[in-house]
Amino acid sequence: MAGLATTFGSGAMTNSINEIENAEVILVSGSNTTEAHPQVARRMLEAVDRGARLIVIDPRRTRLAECSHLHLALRPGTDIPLLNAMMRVLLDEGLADDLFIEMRTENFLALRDMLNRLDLAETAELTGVPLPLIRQAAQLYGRARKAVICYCLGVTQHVCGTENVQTIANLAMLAGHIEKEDTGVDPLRGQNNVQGACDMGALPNMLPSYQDVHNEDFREKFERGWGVKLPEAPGLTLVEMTHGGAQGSIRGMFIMGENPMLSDPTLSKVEETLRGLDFLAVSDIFLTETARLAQVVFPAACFAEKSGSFTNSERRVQMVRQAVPPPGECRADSEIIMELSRRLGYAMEYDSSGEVMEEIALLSPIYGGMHHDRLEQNWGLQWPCWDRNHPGTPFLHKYYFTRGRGHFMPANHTPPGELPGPEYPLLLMTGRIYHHYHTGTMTRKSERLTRECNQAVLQINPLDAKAQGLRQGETVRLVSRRGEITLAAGITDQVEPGMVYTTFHFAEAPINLLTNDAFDTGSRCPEYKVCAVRVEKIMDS
Amino acid sequence: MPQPIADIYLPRQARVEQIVAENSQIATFVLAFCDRSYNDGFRYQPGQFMLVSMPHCGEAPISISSTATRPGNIHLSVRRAGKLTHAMHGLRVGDTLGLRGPYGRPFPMEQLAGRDLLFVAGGIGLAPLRAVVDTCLDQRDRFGALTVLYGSRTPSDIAFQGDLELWRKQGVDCRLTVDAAEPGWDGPVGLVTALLDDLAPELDKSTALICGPPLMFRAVLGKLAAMGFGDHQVLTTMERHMKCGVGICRHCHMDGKLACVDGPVFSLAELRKLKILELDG
Amino acid sequence: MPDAFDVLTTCVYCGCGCGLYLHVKDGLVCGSQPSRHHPVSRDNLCVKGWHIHESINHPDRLTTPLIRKNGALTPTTWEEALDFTAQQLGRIRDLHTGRAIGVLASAKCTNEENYLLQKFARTALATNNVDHCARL
Amino acid sequence: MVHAAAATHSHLLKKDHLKGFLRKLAKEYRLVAPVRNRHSDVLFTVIDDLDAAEIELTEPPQNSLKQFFLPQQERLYTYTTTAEGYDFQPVQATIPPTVYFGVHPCDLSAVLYMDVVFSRHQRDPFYLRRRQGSVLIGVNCNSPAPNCFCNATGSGPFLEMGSDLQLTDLGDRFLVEIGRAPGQALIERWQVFFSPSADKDRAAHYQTFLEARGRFSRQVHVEQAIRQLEADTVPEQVWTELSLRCQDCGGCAYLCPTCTCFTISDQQLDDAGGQRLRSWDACTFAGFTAMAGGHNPVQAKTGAIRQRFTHKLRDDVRQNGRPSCVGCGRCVGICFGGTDIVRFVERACQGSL
Repeated sequence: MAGLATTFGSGAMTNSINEIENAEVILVSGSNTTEAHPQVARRMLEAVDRGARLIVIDPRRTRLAECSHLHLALRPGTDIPLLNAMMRVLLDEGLADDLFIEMRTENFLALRDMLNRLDLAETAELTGVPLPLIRQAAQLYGRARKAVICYCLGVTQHVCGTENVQTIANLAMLAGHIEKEDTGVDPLRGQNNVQGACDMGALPNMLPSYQDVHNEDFREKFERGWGVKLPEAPGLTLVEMTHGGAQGSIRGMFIMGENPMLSDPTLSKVEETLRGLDFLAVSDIFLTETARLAQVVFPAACFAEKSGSFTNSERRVQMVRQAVPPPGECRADSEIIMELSRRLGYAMEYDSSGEVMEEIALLSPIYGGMHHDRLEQNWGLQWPCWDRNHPGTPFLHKYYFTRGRGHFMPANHTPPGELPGPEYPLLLMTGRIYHHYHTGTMTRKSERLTRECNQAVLQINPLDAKAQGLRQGETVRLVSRRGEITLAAGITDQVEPGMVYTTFHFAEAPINLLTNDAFDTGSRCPEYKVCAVRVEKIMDS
Repeated sequence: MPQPIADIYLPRQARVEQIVAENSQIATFVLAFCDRSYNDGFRYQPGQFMLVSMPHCGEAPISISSTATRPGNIHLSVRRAGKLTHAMHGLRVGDTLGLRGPYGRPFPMEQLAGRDLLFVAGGIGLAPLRAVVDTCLDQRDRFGALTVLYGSRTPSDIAFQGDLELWRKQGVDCRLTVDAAEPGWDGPVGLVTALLDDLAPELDKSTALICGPPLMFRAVLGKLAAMGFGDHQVLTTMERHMKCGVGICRHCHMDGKLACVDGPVFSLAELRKLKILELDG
Repeated sequence: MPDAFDVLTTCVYCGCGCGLYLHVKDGLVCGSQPSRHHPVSRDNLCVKGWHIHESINHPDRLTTPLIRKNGALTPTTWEEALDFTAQQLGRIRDLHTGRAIGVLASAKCTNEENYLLQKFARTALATNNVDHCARL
Repeated sequence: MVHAAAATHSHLLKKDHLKGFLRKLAKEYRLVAPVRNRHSDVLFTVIDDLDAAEIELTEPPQNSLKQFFLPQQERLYTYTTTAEGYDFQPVQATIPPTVYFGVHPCDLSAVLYMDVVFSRHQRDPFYLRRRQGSVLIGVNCNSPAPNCFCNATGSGPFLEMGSDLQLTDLGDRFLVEIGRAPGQALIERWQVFFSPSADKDRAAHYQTFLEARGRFSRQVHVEQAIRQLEADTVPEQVWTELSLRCQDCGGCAYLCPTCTCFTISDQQLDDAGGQRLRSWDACTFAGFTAMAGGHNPVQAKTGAIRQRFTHKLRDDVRQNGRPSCVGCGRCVGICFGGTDIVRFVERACQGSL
């Protein structure tokens, strides 16, 4: 979420989920909302039923796209030109919010100059979306009084992910669609506590509450709090750690509740790296693909067996309450960490998760007023919550941006790291489906969810399927420069000719064997949304 | 105070006494309940089905392919389709499985008495009809002429060959066809509907009993109608996903009817009142 | 304690963060239902939330620590698993500095656990090599 | 539906004495009632500590009695697979006799419907053994909630039969009508709590009913939709629109007090055996009808949606003379795609009213 941090100062949803249903225009980009964020989609459709306009930017004809008023089916990886074109229309038609730009933003001239150099027709051509549609979308968005933009990994998982996000922010600021209730820019977070893990400083360059590791003052504060000298240099990112190779600089790893052996790009490299470690310990609730490679596996308690808090996509910190004791000898991850830390010479003594939260409140300003007794009441609190009396913040950037003024960051088109060619003629996109969550560690253990869906399906357009002589449901081989898998063909016009789509939940069809480990230099986010593949018919009986 | 209620969901243990491989995909399992006295008293009618339990696979409905006129054991002819039927194909003689039933509305044998019966089946569809054919043969005088038309994919896919042989010997007019010939096959090639061309049934005393895949089913219906069969003269048995077997869970819904209690045997006249895939395409 | 009760908690299946009740009977979670007044769930869950209980009691859950012996993961005691892990991580830290250790936190774990883990990494292991799959 | 004269054998229970009466009941029965918990949600809850429980009789509880008679997930059997064979052992569940207190008319109607479903073709032992030991104490709805439409489904706001005792709030007292023998027995056993009702109480009861009937905020033309379904004149477009919007959550069926579809599945626990579970299911799931091998006789999503509403509003009317929608409003406003039964009725009737 580096993109929003540089433009607005905070990388999180500016609105609450419930505000979305009050918007007049909703622009959704790169989000299969009905499947990945059902409750957000519920608000979008509610808004539509109240009369709001829904614009969907997605290469695929998703269910939400079918329910939309305008579907801009762009070529994958052309988000920036599409949004730039929309902004140019806003400028040309006098729909830019001059007062907002003047009062609240900076660097507008750079954006204006870039937009004015744009050839609209050429840009539209590049995106594959007809110019009149782009114009219509821009007008709808620009003229609305309350408009939200929701985006998800379809925007960020590109080599230019950061620029994509910055361009979205540019659009919102140009139209003045920020700072107000029911109006803003909303990145939808994929996993249940991604927001919290980031807030807590589970990041190589940030201490809790986004306090830069570089910054001596911040470091000093934590050194006082924790009583030790802290390392200064920012650490390695996940992909840097898991792609170091057998002889990489990382020699030992401790992995808590993650499954990089299914979720990370170019899995063969991950496997090589993990196998090459001197030591690997994994803590998880099931024996995941990653745990199978470990020297030590800790049986962890699941969410129903411990207490603490999660932070959802709308920055709402909510309680997780223990319902049952952990099975067998399972222990909560916090216990495991404390035991290890004590053995490594740094004793951490906390009697409860509430006590941990008290320390978090002490050291993390945006969680300053978050205490378990407060979270127990009502429905949690939305950060920033500066002190015990602060009511929390339903929407961000009222009166001023977190960073002061909103900063326009003009960006130009960056082609994807890998595009289809003669040998690999199809463009592969990856994503999630409704019935499964992430690497399927939990959902694939559910009788009902597996009954409804237990197979990786490759969505392919009828034309491409016909060219290969594929039947519905037939097992096909999918090949990229990095690897190959087999999976079932699902013939559908949800995808355009030349594109295929599948999900990463299934260990027997680990799509990340194929994906490209090219990643965004800003956020280190891998380019899951675009890589070049070919589909092969499997010749047997 | 409440009286005890029979545990209708409790499967009873049954033993595999014999396995007949009908083709590479279909086998007939000859079963008997381990509880001998229960086995001796067990009665059922052609067209009914059992719910079969296999370890860790849950239950699946399988139509009975034997006739109650030959008591002592139950035949279930099973094609490999899902997890449970695959597990069944791993059974060996002496192994046990779970059974409960019989369930469902059977073929109306009383109404069929005295009539010429025309059986039209494809693949595993002959299994439930086999129960009727054998019942008729065991009570030969009660029924008129018996004709069996049976379609298979290839000659090596022809199942129930032993039965067909026996039926022929007992005067049943059995005619086979295959979708694709193999060396050594000199019979007809094509849809089972083509076999109907050669027949001239006496319409006023004939009833057709059909069972087979949806495509075949629709084609046969069309043909029979053209030949002059009324909707009341056509009977079939429907296949649906089922869980309870006794009209509660509703997995087998068919536009207001339930296959498990209102069927699985239906006349075409009854089916015509329903919006179902088999008829609407 | 009644034989059956409901505990309000937060769903783990996406970033929406629904409030849901886990239904506990005889010490096992055997059902889930949404909270009506919760601002996100508003009386409904998606199919994953409605079936969240099915994976909690699953027989495949890990229930004992495992340690690799002769190439295979075998059950062990907590003491051995913790001691061995601490010893190995300590050895690498002392030999190569904390830069040779990587720690992955989790977007599925609680705030408190993530806080503790990054604190553990930065203090006990002396490394900033801590991340999670935020971008995946 | 309710007449002043109908309530002949009725009693009065002063509100001050309600807790005392419940305390007596709780000694001999497990007590279940709608309780407002500390998160402000109202759920039917097993009450352990009567003094700590805030019983809520106005806001409809979010769960229904279905959860108690047909649990979301219940273990039917354990099974073993050994050399001796493959054997099922019934789960010896002890079901305590239970008083369900504060049941709204819609939920009572739903129980009556479930009674029919679970004993029409065969008697379902798991449902009936829970049901047989139950005593239902209903409470009529003086102020229907905003989503309620039981007046359109013939299942409220007042109900005269179905419960063992039926309460009506008359301000400082409840009018208590006896529905069935177990109710009569309760009154006799603890008659000290009750006093005879007078004509004025019965008049107040009737007046309360009339007022309640006028308090519905929705007009839902259920009857008209039933006629449309029976005549097969619901435009195809309605089904298409609804199925595009349905997002497969199953929530409408799970929250519905009369959706009784279930599935049965096995869960392996170890090498030697496992358990057979029965759990709620929903006809809107594709997997509900998919057969082994993948063929699904309900191919399009429209078929599943059609089944849901047709079953509730047409098939059950054919079979039982009334729809199995009891107008409780639980599914209203909770649909991810805005396609609840009220929207369906509205769309189905568009242009026909």
